Amino acid sequence: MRPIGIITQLLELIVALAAAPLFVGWINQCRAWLQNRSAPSLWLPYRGIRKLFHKDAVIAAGASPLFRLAPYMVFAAMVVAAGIIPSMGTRLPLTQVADAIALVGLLATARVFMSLAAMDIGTAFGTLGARREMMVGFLAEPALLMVIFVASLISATTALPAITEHLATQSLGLYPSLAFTAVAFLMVLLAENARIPVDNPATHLELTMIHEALLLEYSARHLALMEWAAALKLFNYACIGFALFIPWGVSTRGSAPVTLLASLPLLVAKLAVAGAVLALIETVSAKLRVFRAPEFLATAFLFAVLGLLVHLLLGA
Amino acid sequence: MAGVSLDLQLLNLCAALLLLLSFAMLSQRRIVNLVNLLALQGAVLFVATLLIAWRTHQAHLYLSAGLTLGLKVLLLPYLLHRLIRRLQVYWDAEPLLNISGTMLIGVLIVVFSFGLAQPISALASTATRNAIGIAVAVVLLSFLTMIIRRKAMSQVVGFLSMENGLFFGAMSATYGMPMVVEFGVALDVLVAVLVLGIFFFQIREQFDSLDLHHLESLREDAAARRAE
Amino acid sequence: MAPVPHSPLDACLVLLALWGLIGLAGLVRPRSLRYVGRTLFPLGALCGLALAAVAFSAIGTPTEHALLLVGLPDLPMHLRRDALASLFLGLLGAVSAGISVFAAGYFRRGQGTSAGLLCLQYHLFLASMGFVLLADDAYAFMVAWESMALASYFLVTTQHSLGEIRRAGFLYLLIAHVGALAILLAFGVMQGGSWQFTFDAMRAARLPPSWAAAAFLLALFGFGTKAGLAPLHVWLPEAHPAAPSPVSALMSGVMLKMAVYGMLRVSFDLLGTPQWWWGVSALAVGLFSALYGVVFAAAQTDMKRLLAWSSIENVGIIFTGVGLAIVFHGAGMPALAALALIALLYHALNHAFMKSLLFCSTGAVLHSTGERNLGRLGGLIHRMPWVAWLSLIGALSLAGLPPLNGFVSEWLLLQAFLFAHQVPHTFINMLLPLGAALVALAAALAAYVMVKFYGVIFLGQPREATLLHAHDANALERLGLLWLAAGCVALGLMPTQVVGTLRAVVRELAHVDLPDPTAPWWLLEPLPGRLASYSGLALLLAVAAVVLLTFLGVRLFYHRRVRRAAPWDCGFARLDARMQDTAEGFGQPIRHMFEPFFAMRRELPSPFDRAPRYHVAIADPLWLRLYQPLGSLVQRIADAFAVLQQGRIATYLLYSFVTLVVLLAVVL
Amino acid sequence: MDFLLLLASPLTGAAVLALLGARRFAPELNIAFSLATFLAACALTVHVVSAGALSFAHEQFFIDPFNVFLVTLTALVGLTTAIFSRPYMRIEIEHGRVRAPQLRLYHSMYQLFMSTMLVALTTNNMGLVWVAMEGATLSTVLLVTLYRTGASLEAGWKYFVLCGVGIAQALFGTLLLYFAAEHALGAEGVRALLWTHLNGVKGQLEPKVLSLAFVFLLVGYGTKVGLAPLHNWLPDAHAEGPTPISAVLSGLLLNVALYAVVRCKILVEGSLHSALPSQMLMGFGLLSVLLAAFFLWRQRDIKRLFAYSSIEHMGIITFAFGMGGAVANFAALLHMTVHSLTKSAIFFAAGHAAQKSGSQLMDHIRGLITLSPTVGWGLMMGSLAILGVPPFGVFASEFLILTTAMREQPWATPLLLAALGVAFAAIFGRVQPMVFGETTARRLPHPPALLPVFVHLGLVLALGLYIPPYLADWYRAAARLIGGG
Repeated sequence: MRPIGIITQLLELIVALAAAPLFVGWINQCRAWLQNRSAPSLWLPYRGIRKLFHKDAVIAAGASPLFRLAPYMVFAAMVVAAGIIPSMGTRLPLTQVADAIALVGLLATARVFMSLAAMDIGTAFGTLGARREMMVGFLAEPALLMVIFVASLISATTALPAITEHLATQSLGLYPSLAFTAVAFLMVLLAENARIPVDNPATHLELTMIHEALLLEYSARHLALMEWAAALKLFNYACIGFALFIPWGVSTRGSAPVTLLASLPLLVAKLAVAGAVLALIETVSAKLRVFRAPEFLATAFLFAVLGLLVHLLLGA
Repeated sequence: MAGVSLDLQLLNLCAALLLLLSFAMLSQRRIVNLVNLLALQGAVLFVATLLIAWRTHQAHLYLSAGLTLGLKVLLLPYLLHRLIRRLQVYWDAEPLLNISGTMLIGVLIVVFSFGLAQPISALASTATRNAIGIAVAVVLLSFLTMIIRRKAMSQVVGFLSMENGLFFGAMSATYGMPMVVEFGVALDVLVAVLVLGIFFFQIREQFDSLDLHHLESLREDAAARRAE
Repeated sequence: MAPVPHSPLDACLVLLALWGLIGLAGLVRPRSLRYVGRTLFPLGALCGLALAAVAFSAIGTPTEHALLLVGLPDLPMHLRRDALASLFLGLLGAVSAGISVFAAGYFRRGQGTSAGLLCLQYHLFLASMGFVLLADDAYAFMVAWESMALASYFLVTTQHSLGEIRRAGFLYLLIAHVGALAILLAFGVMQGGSWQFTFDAMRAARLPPSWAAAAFLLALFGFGTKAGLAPLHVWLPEAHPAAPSPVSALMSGVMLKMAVYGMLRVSFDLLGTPQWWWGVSALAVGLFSALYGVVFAAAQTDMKRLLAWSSIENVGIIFTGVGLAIVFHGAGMPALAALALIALLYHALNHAFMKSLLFCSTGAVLHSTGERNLGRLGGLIHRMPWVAWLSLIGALSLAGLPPLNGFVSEWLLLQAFLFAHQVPHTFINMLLPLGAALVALAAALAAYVMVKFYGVIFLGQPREATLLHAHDANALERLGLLWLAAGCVALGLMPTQVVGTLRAVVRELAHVDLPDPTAPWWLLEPLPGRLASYSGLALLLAVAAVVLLTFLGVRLFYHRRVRRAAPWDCGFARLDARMQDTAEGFGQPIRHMFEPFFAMRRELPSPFDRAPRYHVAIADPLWLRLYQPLGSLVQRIADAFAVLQQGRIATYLLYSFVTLVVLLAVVL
Repeated sequence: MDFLLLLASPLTGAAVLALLGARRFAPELNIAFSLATFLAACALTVHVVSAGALSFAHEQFFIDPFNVFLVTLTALVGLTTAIFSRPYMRIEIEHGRVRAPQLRLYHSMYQLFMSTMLVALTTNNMGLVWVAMEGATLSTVLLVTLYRTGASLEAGWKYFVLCGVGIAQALFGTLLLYFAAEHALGAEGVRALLWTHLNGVKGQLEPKVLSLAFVFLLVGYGTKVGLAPLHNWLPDAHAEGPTPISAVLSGLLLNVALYAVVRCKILVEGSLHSALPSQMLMGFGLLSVLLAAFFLWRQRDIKRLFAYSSIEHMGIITFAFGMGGAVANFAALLHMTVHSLTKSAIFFAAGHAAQKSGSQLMDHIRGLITLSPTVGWGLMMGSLAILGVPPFGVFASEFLILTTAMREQPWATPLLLAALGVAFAAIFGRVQPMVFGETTARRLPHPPALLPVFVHLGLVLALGLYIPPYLADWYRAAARLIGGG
């Protein structure tokens, strides 16, 4: 493990922790502009988290230790995930520890802990949220795996950095299979991060909420960790997307360490664009009924599988 | 029938008579007559045995002829008659198949059994080889009798006439079986009839009739389920 | 005491014999729980430990043979201990040790069968499984195999006063017997005219492909019945819940693995060179079972039934691995074949531990609450923390989440799938990734099922007042659970070592092997150069480190206090335990999505009901479409035959007459 | 000497018990005579093992490996059945189903039946075989009707008529055999029915005649074996007679009849050099197995159930003999042994079960295990054994038969598989609720004798795990004798 690796690793973690709330803020800002509302500050998420950390925690009477453990677990899972995804450099020690499949597993672990925590209090909404979250999850997870499979079939590996490098170093080869999977991935991203059309992050309306229902019982620092974890999750997904579909500009093995610095602004740019696109999608599309969500995800799954078949047919 | 000695002609006549008698049994519905026919069959058998014995000078055949006379002509019919009197069963019910149909089948059976006996008689060294087919026919005809009859008694008669057929077969094919077997068979037949006697009384006291349709309760088909 | 054995095989035999003796000892004072429960079962557990130690340590060592002077006249029972047998013996010993300890604390008074008899059946069950693994000729194998079925049948029908338990037992033994007959016929094919039923003769016999295929399919059927592959699974969700929990654990955890063992033994060892399309058949059956099992598991409302269905899923995954291995082997891709074999063996080990763990914990729950219905449980994490936290480990591993063991084997299997695209058959190339997709789907659904299982039993508010008096498991039970949970963690955290062991097995079984690892000891890299690696330990450390840092950070900077309050009721008047999701509720999305899978009967209340009542019953369509028609077919044939015998003597005479005439006509 | 005792003891027993059969000590006397027979049989066995095949009384009687173990088996089952029948018949008397004179009949006929069995087994004269078989029918027919109920009379009548007619066919077959033999042997006609001589010249016997003879013999003795479709007397006779008789009918009579068939098959195959007899046997066997399996499905009377299972197993054995060859014959002989042991044990247990719950209807027999574990376990273990669950001996033979069939006659295996599956479902589905669950049983005036049950089951278990060498040698020698395949 060479120092450059450790540097890259730490840098990525810091950037992720810092940039995740910012990304959320940016998306909200874009949304506001598109819906020509007066936009909230870009730093609002930070303030929210900071405020929450300063509050007294209120915990439901019937809560078990699991309830208090969950936020830390989820947060940790997200941070480690951020450490695995090559958003800036591919010289990441952690990526040896967990490849793409393990990454999906890690995200699943976070989801399971969230759902269990939500069921722990035993309110109607908690269990409702848990059920819906798992429902979304068990369809989104295989879809995400399929997406990753296509990429890893192309580059004959499941290690993310290797995939990224392979795709990045290609002389701009066009992969029709990746086009399919990109669509699939986008849908998964929306579903997994509780965005419209599957869920609405900005509502507490019982009948439709999924993500918020999970957090209903959390307060103060626990809620803060959960919010932060959510932001990280979105960030991670975005970075996965970059790593798979627009990997260019990442500082790869062999390239000079300096490229690492160059990759930072590039990442910011990518994020900016991605945020704008997400905001656009969320603005133009309408929230689905909860029972439509499976069909939405099934479509994503189907697209991913199609991508797979296309790859096997065309060998590209 | 030139060139054929008298006793042989007589033997063939006996064979023909046996066949005739079994047809008569097939058509006969009065049990008493049935028993008489059986006795008559036994008598013919006795004559045939004597002839063969006289022909072949085999001492043990005289013995078995005597056995036939004693058992099949005298004893069994006597026992059966007593049974009939004691149990007052004189008429058999309407047979399961009407007489003409039975006769038709009977004729077919005769043809079949002649065909069957062909290879055997081709080999047989005995003078009476041609009678083997008749023996087979008698056996199968009595089988038929047992199938179509409704009264236990007439089945028994059929059974005994089947025994006669076998005996005749043995005579005509091989001039009889070894003595020890003959005795054994005779003993068995005797015991069988005694057992039957006991049986009939038991059946009688159970159902006060010898009609076989009382004896149709042990069955597997749907009727059995309804019975329980 | 037993003489000191000088070879692993002898040691195994001695230990199996000891199990038998312990069982017999149970008949000495059958009613005394202190004697049977507190003495004999722990002894059995010790035997198990010893067996595990001996067998696992023997995996590298050369194959041994032995003869028992019993059996058929020309066929004394042959015994053989090779790597595969050792592996499964180790599994048997290790898992049964945990279960026996648990059972020692588990059995109470007042069950149908007396404790002593139970002890006898239990240990005979263990011993017979051991002999299944050691048997080296068809007769010995069949005897051990059926004894296993028989002993487990008697264990299943412990509480035989209950009608449905008798029904379950009947179904179980019937299907087991039919399966055993199929295996018997498979052996009949494999002995290939040499009238020796030793496995050596079968290895030597070169069968024509058609016969070999017949043998394989018969074996797949036979072992499939025992493994509970759909559509031969119907006995499993009946029998496993019917048995006392330790027995369910043994059946799900260990006995199903015997079927896997048999399948491997036949297809790789006895038949020698499997053909690739056999693999496809096994693959199809396995995938179908995996999906079918997990979907039905999601819809269950009885906790043991749920676990039983999930066993069907896991067996399906294992057989998927078998199929994959055969395909690779047939297509001449040794490394991938080895990978698939290792993956399935690994999953077999994992499932043995985690499923036994969960079954045992359901047993503990059952004892302290007397309740199997998920709809009447809840909130037990407060009353029985030990069981709750230990079975959390089991649930997470069964959900296939890193860094626990369930994930590792699925990871390996997915790796195998992923690099399968050089198979020289196009349409398999097309199908394999879809298989991967199905496996992924099954795994994700398994997570759903486990959240349901764990959340409904242990989390939330207790749904019944009686649950407030629930008590935690006693010391022995805790020990058993602890052992099994430790197994799950260990298998999850040191995959490299496990894979190293399994490589030896695979090398000997199918003469295929992985390239030697170049990665450090803590890093699992099955196919070097593929750049696909995973380390549960490091992952756990990383997550733990972050958790710790976060925790310390929070503690350090923001020390605000925590108060307890009533949960927020969203403005409802009162929020009671009955408002939580029941098991039906939690399974509802699955039922909704997989509607065609289920034969469902719903009773929906009308909006104006005074006492509204909602009821839904799930039936297994395979039972309705496959088994019931079969039963009625037999009934119809029987009725048709019955007409032959309607009691009239004349008819019977007619039969004889016709038979006679026909036969005469034939010979004429 | 020992041979003389073997035949004499049951005969004298019959005579003595005809006088004393109603006394209080009659059952013990019965046991004593059976014991004597058994000891004689053992002595004879030792004798044969040491001296090889023997013949007595101008070769009218002879002992070879094939029949010697059947003789021992017969004597053994005779003894155990006698032991079992002691309390059983006493209980029947207590229940008022039997009266003293009938008991006398029962005891003397029991001994007579044993003697006929032994004669049929040991005689060398095919004619005497016939006589003895007929004698067996006659001696048991009155025992079947012992209870004098309508059903029992009907059963007895069917038994009598069907077997009588069948046996008559057998006589004709014997006649043809004699005919052919005389033709071949020429002068020494007296010896022409001695099996050993026939076997000597079987090559020269006229095939046509022998094939005809075989048909008659097969239909004749096959009726007593209970081969479908000639089996119709069997379930009735087994179900309606007293249980000890059902036990000996299933355990001994069927075996002996099959023994006769096989003897004939040996001769005919020797002369025909064609597969015809084997095919006939296989056909009959398969048909019996299938029919019996599906009839089992409908049974509600416990003894009827196991009667049909006897038909099924006779079918299996016949099928095996039909396949022929060393392995199949070996398996068939083994199956004969274990079947008669197991089946008689089952009948013992079933008899007491029926007595305990006062009905033979299986719906009325429940939960035996709770009141009397021995009967319950006896019935359960017996049924499992007869269903071919290892480690019982029945499995050993079925193992060999099925594997052989898989190689030799693959077309038959699906049928066998289906039949065995159906039979398992039928029998086990009925037995399980009888053994388990809430009980309907009540106490008995006399303690049941279950020693025989467990002796038999123990033997069957032992045979499943270990066949002693000398026994195996018998089997092998007999298998070689039967040949075929």
